[in-house]
Amino acid sequence: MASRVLRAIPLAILVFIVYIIYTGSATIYDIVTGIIAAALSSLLMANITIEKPGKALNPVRWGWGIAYAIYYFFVAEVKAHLDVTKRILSPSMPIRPGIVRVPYRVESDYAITAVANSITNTPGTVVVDIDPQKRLFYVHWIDVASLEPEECRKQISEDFERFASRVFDG
Amino acid sequence: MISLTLYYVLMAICGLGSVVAVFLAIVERDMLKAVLFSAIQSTLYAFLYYLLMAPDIVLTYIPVSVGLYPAVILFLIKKTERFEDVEMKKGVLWATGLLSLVFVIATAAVIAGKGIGPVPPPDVRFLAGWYLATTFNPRVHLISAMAPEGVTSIVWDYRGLDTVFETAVLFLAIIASVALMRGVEHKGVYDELKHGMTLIGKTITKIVVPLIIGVGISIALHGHLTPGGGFQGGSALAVAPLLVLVVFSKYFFDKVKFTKTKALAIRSSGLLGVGLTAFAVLIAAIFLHKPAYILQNQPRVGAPLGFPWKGIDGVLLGGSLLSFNACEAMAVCAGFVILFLLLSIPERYVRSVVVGGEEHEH
Amino acid sequence: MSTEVLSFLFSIVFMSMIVNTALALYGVLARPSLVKKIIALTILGDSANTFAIMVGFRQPSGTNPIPPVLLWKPTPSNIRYFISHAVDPLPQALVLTAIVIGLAVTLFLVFLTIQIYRQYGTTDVRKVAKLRG
Amino acid sequence: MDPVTNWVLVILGEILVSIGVFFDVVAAIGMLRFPNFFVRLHAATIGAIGGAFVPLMGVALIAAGCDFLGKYRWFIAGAAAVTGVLVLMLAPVGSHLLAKAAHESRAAVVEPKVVDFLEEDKAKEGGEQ
Repeated sequence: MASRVLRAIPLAILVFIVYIIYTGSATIYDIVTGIIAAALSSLLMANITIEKPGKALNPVRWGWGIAYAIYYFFVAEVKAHLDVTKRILSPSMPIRPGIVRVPYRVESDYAITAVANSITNTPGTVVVDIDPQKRLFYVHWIDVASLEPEECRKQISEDFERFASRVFDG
Repeated sequence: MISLTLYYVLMAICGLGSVVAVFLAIVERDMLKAVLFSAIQSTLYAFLYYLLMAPDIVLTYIPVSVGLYPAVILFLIKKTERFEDVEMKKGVLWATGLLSLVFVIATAAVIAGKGIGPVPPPDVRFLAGWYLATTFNPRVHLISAMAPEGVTSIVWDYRGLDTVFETAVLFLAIIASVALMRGVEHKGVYDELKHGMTLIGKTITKIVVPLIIGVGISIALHGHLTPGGGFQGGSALAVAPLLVLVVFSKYFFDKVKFTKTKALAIRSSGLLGVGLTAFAVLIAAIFLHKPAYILQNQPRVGAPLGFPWKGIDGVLLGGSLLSFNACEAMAVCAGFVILFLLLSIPERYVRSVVVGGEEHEH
Repeated sequence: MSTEVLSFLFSIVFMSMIVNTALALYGVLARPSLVKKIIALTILGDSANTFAIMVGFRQPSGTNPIPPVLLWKPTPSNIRYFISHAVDPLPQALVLTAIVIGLAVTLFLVFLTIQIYRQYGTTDVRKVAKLRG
Repeated sequence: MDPVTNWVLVILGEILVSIGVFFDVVAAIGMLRFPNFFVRLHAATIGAIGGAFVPLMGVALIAAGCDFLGKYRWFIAGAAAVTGVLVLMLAPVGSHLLAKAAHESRAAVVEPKVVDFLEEDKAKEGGEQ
């Protein structure tokens, strides 16, 4: 039970923030009911959602998370958006689509999800399927530059994995 | 005036769009597509309700008609047939569709031209004015519900008995559905690789479900202050278990030991809460030797007892509305969970239990 | 002029709901599939609910209507403004319960349809009638 | 806050919203021009990130820079930001599951294509069993 309460803490903070923002006011009534709602929903879901509560409260991981976000939004997304926009607007429409294998090396579920979502969220690459046993993403790529799995990994997901493993793994 | 015209233009677009969506939903032979068109119609209706200044309805209608109801129909299609056996001529279809659109616009023009159309009147009926004036008015304390949300006040205070009976109808419909599936118990072992959707979907669902629960509780507990309430919060809450059911599969509920019986217990305690709140003032009055009504919220003429409507620091509590909303949300949510759990039992298994004996006759 | 435009646009919504009701009635009465009947029935219910809400709608001259929620302190002037601008809360309260009960009834119909499919192996009412013979 | 900061926030927000408009138009053109379902998903991604996440962040900045909103200012900003983050989390899951379902049920063909390793691996596994 103690570990369940400990696990619930990071989740409860998240739910409380969303509760207050959704409610749109912060009187005593909102704060009290918000704490009740956060405690209820986080205790209910704690064992399902969170495995190691220490990770979510570690400031070093948050630092790496912010670095990940900055790299992701200002470098990866911008590059990918401009690339696909060029492909859409150019009259000849230069696309070479195909589904390639991209191996991953990150460990935890959250890291795998973060990498997969980063891949899908950058235009030009969509994760079609995931094989947890072979540790492979199947990625639909708008411009297949290589058929070698390692080469694909280098071009698509290596940078994401480097950040994600520091934020979520270990 | 331009903004007002734009407002009505949006309304008219929603209306015409819903005609197209309904037409396609009705004539479509493939039920999957029909459900999709019906969901488009629901979305347009939800937008229309928003424009018609009914935020309470939007908050129930979106989870119910855009979330729960297509999910249920999809379950139904999976368990029965997907295609409808009917022949229709393409030409007749298109002519009917176009004619309905032309009919709408032409009749609307006629109505507006004659000047007798359903122009939104500048005023509401006298009764509505009365409701609005007494929703939250400390000056007429003896006839006011003392909660700023007009719709919830009517639902639980002015027409409370009505709502209690409607809750009973809901309860009976669910009990009847449970009775149809009597004797069916199905358990399985949850396998992370085999059941449900991919790892990515599961991980994100893990994060989103607590947020949905938080928002659902917020809708339920602020029902007396802002648009929302028990029904709305309950149907929003019911989306969370549905999401778990679809993404993680039914067997996940077996793994965390959440059974139909537990849901039934939660539902019954919610209904018990509704009942207790309805009688609370009466019971207190019996002990204090004072007169009181059933479903009494605030003090009335000749009945001086009531729930507190104001807490510390001027916080509005809404009297009995708060308790009604919380209990009703619990009951509605758990009721839908029971039905989803029943719907998700594999059809092959149910068949062996329910019609096992009767099939031999054929 | 302008009121007539507004009236025309509002009438379009009104007539759309009438046509939707007619189409849904056709679906309930003439379509053979029980699944289609359930879909049509919910559309019918939703259209009726929209009618009820439209009955309670109002257009205070010059400004927009407001939802029936008193967002300010209950001073006499605020309450007067509220009464003269808010839409009718009664149809909304009725529709609210109608929606949830409609869903419960739909769920019951879904279970009945599944049961019929189990017994007769079809959801086509014409075939079901023949099988009962 | 002082008016200069407010102005900076509002102008930054408006720039982000304009970027969002541009990407929405591009995504719409892409949806029309691209040949099949899987390639269209890339255009949809532009619509979800460039066309929804970025303008929502812009709305958050504009709301944060508007003094006249009073106490609702930070709630509108927060709501827009939370909605943006939810879009960021949920849109890729939606695209991924749609793509997986379409590939598994063969509702959409991967044509034109350079290569389809998923199809090959599935065929190989089917052969082994």
